[in-house]
Amino acid sequence: MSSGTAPRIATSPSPRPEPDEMRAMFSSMWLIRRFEERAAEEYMRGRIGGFLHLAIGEEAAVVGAISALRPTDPITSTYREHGHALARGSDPGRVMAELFGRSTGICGGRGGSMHLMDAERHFYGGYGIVGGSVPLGVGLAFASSYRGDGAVSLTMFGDGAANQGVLAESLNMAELWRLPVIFLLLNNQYGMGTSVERHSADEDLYKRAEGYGMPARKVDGMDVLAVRAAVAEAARMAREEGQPSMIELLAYRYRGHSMSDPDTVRAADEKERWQARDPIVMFERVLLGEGVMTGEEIAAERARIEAVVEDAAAFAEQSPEVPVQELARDVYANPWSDDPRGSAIMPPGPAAPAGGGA
Amino acid sequence: MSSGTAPRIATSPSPRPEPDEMRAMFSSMWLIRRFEERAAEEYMRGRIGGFLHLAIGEEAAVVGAISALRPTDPITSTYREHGHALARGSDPGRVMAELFGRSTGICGGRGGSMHLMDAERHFYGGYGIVGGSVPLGVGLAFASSYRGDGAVSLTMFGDGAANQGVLAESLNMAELWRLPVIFLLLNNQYGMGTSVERHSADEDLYKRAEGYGMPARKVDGMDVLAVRAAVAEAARMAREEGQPSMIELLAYRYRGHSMSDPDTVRAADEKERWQARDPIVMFERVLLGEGVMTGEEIAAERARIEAVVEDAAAFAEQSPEVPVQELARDVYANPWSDDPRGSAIMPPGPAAPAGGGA
Amino acid sequence: MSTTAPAKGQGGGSAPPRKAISYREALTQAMREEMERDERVFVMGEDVGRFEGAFKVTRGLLREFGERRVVDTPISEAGFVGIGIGAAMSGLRPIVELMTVNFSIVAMDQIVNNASKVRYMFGGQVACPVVLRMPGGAGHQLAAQHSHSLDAWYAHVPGLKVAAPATPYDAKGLLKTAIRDDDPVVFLESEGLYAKKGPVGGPDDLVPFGRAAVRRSGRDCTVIAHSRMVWVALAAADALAREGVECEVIDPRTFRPLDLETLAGSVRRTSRAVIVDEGWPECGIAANLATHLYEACFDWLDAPIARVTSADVPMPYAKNLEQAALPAPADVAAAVRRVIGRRPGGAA
Amino acid sequence: MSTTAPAKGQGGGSAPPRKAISYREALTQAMREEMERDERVFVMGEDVGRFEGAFKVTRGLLREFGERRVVDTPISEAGFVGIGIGAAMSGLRPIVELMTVNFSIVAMDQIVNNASKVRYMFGGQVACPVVLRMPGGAGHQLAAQHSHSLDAWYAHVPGLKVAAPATPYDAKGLLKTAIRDDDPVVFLESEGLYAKKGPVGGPDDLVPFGRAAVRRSGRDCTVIAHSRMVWVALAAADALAREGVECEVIDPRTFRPLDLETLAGSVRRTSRAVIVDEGWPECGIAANLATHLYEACFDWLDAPIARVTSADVPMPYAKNLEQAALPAPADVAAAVRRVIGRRPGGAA
Ligand SMILES: Cc1ncc(C[n+]2csc(CCOP(=O)(O)OP(=O)(O)O)c2C)c(N)n1
Ligand SMILES: Cc1ncc(C[n+]2csc(CCOP(=O)(O)OP(=O)(O)O)c2C)c(N)n1
Ligand SMILES: [Mg+2]
Ligand SMILES: [Mg+2]
Repeated sequence: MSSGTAPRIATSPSPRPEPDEMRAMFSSMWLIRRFEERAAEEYMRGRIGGFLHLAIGEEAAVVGAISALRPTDPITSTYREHGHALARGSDPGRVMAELFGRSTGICGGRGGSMHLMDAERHFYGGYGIVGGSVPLGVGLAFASSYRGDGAVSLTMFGDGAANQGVLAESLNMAELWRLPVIFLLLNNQYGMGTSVERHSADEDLYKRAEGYGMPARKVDGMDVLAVRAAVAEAARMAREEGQPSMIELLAYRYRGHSMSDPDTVRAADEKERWQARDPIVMFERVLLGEGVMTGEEIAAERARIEAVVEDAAAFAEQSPEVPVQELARDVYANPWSDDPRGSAIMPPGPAAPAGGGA
Repeated sequence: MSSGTAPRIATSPSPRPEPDEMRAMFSSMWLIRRFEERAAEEYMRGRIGGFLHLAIGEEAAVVGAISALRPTDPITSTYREHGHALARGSDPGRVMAELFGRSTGICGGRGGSMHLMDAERHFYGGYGIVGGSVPLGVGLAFASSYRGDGAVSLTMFGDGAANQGVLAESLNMAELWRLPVIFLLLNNQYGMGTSVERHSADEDLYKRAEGYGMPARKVDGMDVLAVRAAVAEAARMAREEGQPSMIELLAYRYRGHSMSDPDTVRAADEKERWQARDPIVMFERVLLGEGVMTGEEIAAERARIEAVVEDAAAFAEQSPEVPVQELARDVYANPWSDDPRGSAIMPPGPAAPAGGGA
Repeated sequence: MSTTAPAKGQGGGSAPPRKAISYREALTQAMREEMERDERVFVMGEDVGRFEGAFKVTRGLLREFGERRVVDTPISEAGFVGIGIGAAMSGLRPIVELMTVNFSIVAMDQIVNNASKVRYMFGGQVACPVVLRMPGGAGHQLAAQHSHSLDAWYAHVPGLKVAAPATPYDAKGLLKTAIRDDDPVVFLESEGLYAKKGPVGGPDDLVPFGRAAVRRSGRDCTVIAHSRMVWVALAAADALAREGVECEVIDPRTFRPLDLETLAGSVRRTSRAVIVDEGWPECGIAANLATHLYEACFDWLDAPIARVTSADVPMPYAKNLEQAALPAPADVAAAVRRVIGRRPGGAA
Repeated sequence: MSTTAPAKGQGGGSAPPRKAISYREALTQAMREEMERDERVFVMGEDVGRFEGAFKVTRGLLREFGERRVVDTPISEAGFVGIGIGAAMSGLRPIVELMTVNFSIVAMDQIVNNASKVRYMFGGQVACPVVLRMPGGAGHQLAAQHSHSLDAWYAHVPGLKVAAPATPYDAKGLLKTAIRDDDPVVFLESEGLYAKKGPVGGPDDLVPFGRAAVRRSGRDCTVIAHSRMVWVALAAADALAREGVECEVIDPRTFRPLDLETLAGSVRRTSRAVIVDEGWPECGIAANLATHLYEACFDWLDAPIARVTSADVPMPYAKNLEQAALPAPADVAAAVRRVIGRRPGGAA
C-alpha cells in the first residue's frame, strides 16, 4: 500500500503566497471542513438526501489548486465537490440549500450534493459519472483556446477515475491540440473500497499522461502550499505556452466513500498515519510559524466560520421547497409543452421559435 | 510524418525459424496478397458488398505475428482481417464465400468481410467498432488464465484504435491481473485519412503501455522475421511469466482505407518509399539469400497459390445463397419463436428450456 | 388475493415453504448456488469482493470462493464488460456486476455491438453466456445521472435477453436461469427492492424466461407492471379493492422473451389495461407493451390503455420533485379509475 | 400528388425554386451558411477536414474555414463528444460529426448523462447548444455492427431534441434549426439518402422542429414514415395508387418535439394507419407512434395500426438476408392492404 511508505513526491520550491492570500486559503480550508462536518450532521438528521460524499482530509488539494487560478478560469469536478464550489466563492447558504433540495439552492434543488454548479463563478459543475466530466473540462479549454480568452481550465477527478478510458482520450486530444487545461488527479488512494494498488497496474498514475508526451508530476496533496505552487506553474504553462499537464495529488479522505459507507475496508492505523498529517493542522503550523496569523486570529477566524456555517444551515432550513409545478422547468431552453410533467408532444398551433442562437 | 525519417525501431536478434516454417510463412504472405487482390477485383465486379478493407502491404505483420503463436492461442482482430484468418489456416474458399455472402461462408454469410471468425482454429473474429475487440482479447486471456490452459491471446488493432479509451482500460487490467495477452498495435500510420502525428500526441504509441508498467516496444512491421521474433518473445513472457506486453508494428497499407476510398490524402512519394520495402519482396530476398527456397521453388509456390485463390473464388461463386428463411437463425441459442423475421414474443405453451448451461 | 402471497407461475412449487429472505440475499443465494454447481461461473465488477458490492449483493462470496472467482475490477466498465464477453466466448460463464444501470452506459458499445451480436454475426460459431447484473431505478434522491431505468433500451436490442425481477423468489429463480442461459442476459435489478423480503425457491427452482406472473387476480382492469412498479401497482390495487374495483396485476418478468399471451389473455377478459413503468414515456416499455396489446386485443378493449410512467424529465434531486416525477400508487389508481370510467371514490 | 413535389409545411416558400442538390450537399450548405453567419459555430469529428468526411458531407469546409473551425479528431468519440459538450457549455456552437450512429454508442454516456442533462440538473444555469450529426441506417451490406437505427434510443431521452430529415430541403432546413437551437440536438442522417436530390431553401429558410410534413395526401390510409423510409412509403403509395388506394404519407421529421397533432389529424380522417420504421420492433419508434395514435384516435381507428419495421435480428451481411430484414415498399403496401381489409390486387 503506497500509504505505508513515504510517498515518492516531487516537491517544487514553493514561492510563498502573500499573507492575505494565505489567510484566505486558511479560511477556505476551514470553511470546507466545517461545512462538510455540518452537512454530515444534517444528512444523519435526514435533511439531506441522496448520496453525500465528503472530502474531509482533502482540503489542501482543493484550496491549493483553486487558489492558484484566476476567478475566471473554468473548473469541472466530481460528486465530491462541495469544497470546490466553496473554494471558488460560492455562497455557503446556497450550497447548503442545494443539499437540502430547496428552491434557493445553487441549482434550484435539481442537482443536490453531486451536481453543484456556479456558472457565474465559472464553476462548471459536479458530475456523478466517474471520469465523465474530464472531457467537458477539456472542452472548456478548447473553447478558451478557440476564443483566445486566456483562461485555463482545471478538471478534477479521482484515482479511480483514472481508469476510465475517456481520460486517456482526453489526455491525447489536450496534448495533441495543446489546450490550456490542467488534469488534476486527486489520488486519495481509494476508489470506493478499492485501493490504488488493487485498481491500477502502476501506482504512479501521473505516468499515464507521459505516455502522451504530457508533462506530469506527483505532489503532496496534504500540503496546501505545495499544491498551490504546482498548480500555479501548470496554469502558467497552460496560459503562456498552451501546454497542458497533469498533476497527481497524493491525499487521503478521512471518511468512507459516502455517508452510507461504514468504511470497514481501510485499516485504522492507515487512517491515523494520514490524519497525523492533517492539511489544516499542518497549514496552521506554517501560518503560526511564519507569523502570518496569531493564535487569536486563527481562533477568531474559526469562530467566524462557525457562524457562517450555522447561517448556511439556517438559511437552507428556512428556504422554501421547490414548487412541484416546476418539475419540467429547464429541461429545454424554450419548452413547447405546458404539461407539468414534461412532454415530447408539440401542441398544435404556430411553430415554436427556433431558439436563441445569435 | 514519421515515414519520412528512418523509424526509431528496436530490433531484437531474430533467431531464424526452421526452413519449413520460413517456406510456410512465405506461402501465407503470398496467399494473403493474392487473395486480397482477387477480393478487390470481385468487389469491383459487384460480387462482394459492404466495406472491403485490404491489408496489402501488411502481410509481414500478420504472418510474422500469427506464425509465432501456437494454433490454439486465441486471436482477435479488426475489420481488416482477411489475412488473419488465412494465416491461421482458414479455408480460402470459405473465407471468399463469406465475402460473397454465401451459405458456405465461414460465418454462413452473416458476417462478411469485417466479421470473419473461425472458432475451430481459435480465430475469434474480426470486429467493426474501432478498438472494441481489444477487451474481448483480454477476456480470452482471462479465461485462459482462469482455466490455466497455457494459451496466449493475441489482440490486434490499429494506430487509430490506440485512441479509443477502452484500450487504456484493457492495458491496465491486463497488467494489473498479469494476463497472458499480447497487444499487437499495427501502426500503418493512418486511421482512415488521418496520419499518426495528426491523431496522436506522441507518435510512439507503444509508450502508452509503459504508463501502466507494461513492457512495450516498436518493431519493423515490414520485416516478417523481426515481427515473428518479437511476438515469439512476447508469447514466451505471457506464457511463462504471465507478463502481458505491447508490440507496435510500424507498417504501411498500400491501398486506401477501404475500396471506396480514392486515397487522395497520402502523398505518392510516401507510398513509393514504403513500397520499396515491400515485405514479400524483402522476405523473398532472405529466402533466396539464405538458400531456403530457389527461384524455381518460389515461382512454383506462387503458381500453386494462384490456383488456390482461383479455386476459392470459383467455390464462392458456385456456392448457394443463404436461404432467406434462415434470417433469424442464431440470434439466440434456443429460439422461442418461429417467426422467420425473429420476435421477442414467446409463443403460448410450456416454458422454454433454460439453456444448455452444464 | 393478498399482495404478499407468492405469485402464480413462479415455477417450482414442490419445495416446502422457506423463510423469507431479502431480494438482495436471494440474488446472493442464486450466485452462490450456481458458483458451487458450475466451476465456470465467476463474478466480476467494481468492489464486488472486499467491499462486498456497493449494495452488498455479493456479500460473502469472496470469502467462500476466493479472488479467482470473485474479481474486483477497476472503474473501467467498457473494459471489464468486454473482458466478461471475451471470457464468455471462451466458454466461461461470467456474472458481471455493473454497480448501477447508469454506468452500463459507458459499456454500451460492448453490450450492444459485441455481446448481443457475436453469435449471430459469426454464424452461430460462438456463444456469449454472460450475465450483466445492474440495479436501476430512482427514489433515493440520486438525481439525473444516477436514476435511470433503461429497460426499454435493452429490450430494443435483439440478441439480448432481458429480465427484471420484482420479488425475492424471482430474483433468485430468474438469476439462476440467466446464469445457465447460453445467451447474454441483461439482468435488471431494482435498488428500491434490495431490502424487500419474501420466500425463495430451492437450488433447483428456476424461473423460466418468457413467462409472466399473475401477481393478483381481478376482473375489472388489467394492470401490468414490472420490477419495483409491481409493488406500486399492488398498492394501488389494494386501495381500489376497497372501492370495489378488482385489478388483475401482471408482471411480465422478462422482456426478451416476452409472454404477451398472458398479458393479452388478461386484457381480453378485463377489456381494460393500465401499464406502469418507471422509465420515460417516449419509446418506453409502456408504449411497447401498449402497442402489443392494442394489436392483440383490438376488438376487446373498451378504452384506450393508460400508461403511468416517469415524467419526461431528467430526474431531479429534491425529494418532492423526485416523488412527483415517479409513478406512485395514487397515479396508478387514478389511471385505473380513468380507464374504467369511474370517478375517484365512486361506488363499486 | 406527385412524390417528388416539395412537401407541404416545409417552411419558407417565398424564395424562387432552386436547382436540385443532394441531401449531402444540402447538409454542407447548411453548415457553411451557419458558419458564415455565426463565428461560434465550428465542426469537429473524425476525418471531417482533409478527408472531407467519410461521406463527404464536410466537403470544402476546411478549405473555406481553416483548421480552427474544422477540426479533425482522433478516433475517440467519447472524448470529442465530451469536448463538444464542454465547448457548448462555454458558449460555442459545435457541430460534432459522429462518422456513423453506430459509433455514437461509445459516446453514449456523454450524450445521455451530460448533453441531455446539464441544463436541467444545474437548474438552468447553463445551455448545451451542441449538434450531434450522425448518419445511420442499413442497406449497404455493412452487417451487424454498422447498420443501426437508434432513433428510438435517442427519442427516449428527455433533454435531447431529435431530428431526422428525409429530403434535401429538410436536411438543410432542419440542420440550420438545429445549429441555432439552444439545446442539444441529435441529428440523424441517413446513409442511404446522401445522394438523393431535391430542391432546398435559402439561407433563411429554416424548418421548424415539431412540425410534421405531409408528403402525399390521401383518404384511404395514413402511412407514417421518417428518414429513408419516407421514400419506401412513397413508393408503396405510388404502387397502391395504381390499385386505387390513396395513402396519406406523413413524415414526423422530429421526434423531440413530436407533432402528434398532424399525425392524429390524418388518422382521424383515414381511420387507418401504417407506421414504417427502419429500426427494430421492440420499444421502437413505430411502437411509440402507434401508442400515441391509439391514445389520440381510439374512437376513430377501424383496424389495428400496422407496423412495418426491420426484422428482430442483428443486421446480416448477405444481400438477400439484409433486404429481407429491411422494410421494403412491398411490405408497406401489404400492410396497407391488410389494414384497409383488401387483398393484394383487389379492386379499388
Ligand atoms: C462510470 C461510473 N462507474 C461507477 C460509479 C460508482 N462510483 C461512484 S464514486 C466511485 C469511486 C470513484 O473513485 P475515485 O475516482 O478515486 O474518486 P473518490 O471517490 O475517491 O473521490 C464509484 C466506483 C460511477 N459513479 N460512475
Ligand atoms: C468507434 C469507431 N469509430 C469510427 C469508426 C470508423 N472507422 C472505421 S476504420 C477507421 C480507421 C481506423 O484506423 P486504424 O485503427 O489505424 O486501423 P486501420 O484502418 O489503419 O487498419 C475508422 C475511423 C469505427 N469503425 N468505429
Ligand atoms: Mg479516490
Ligand atoms: Mg491505421
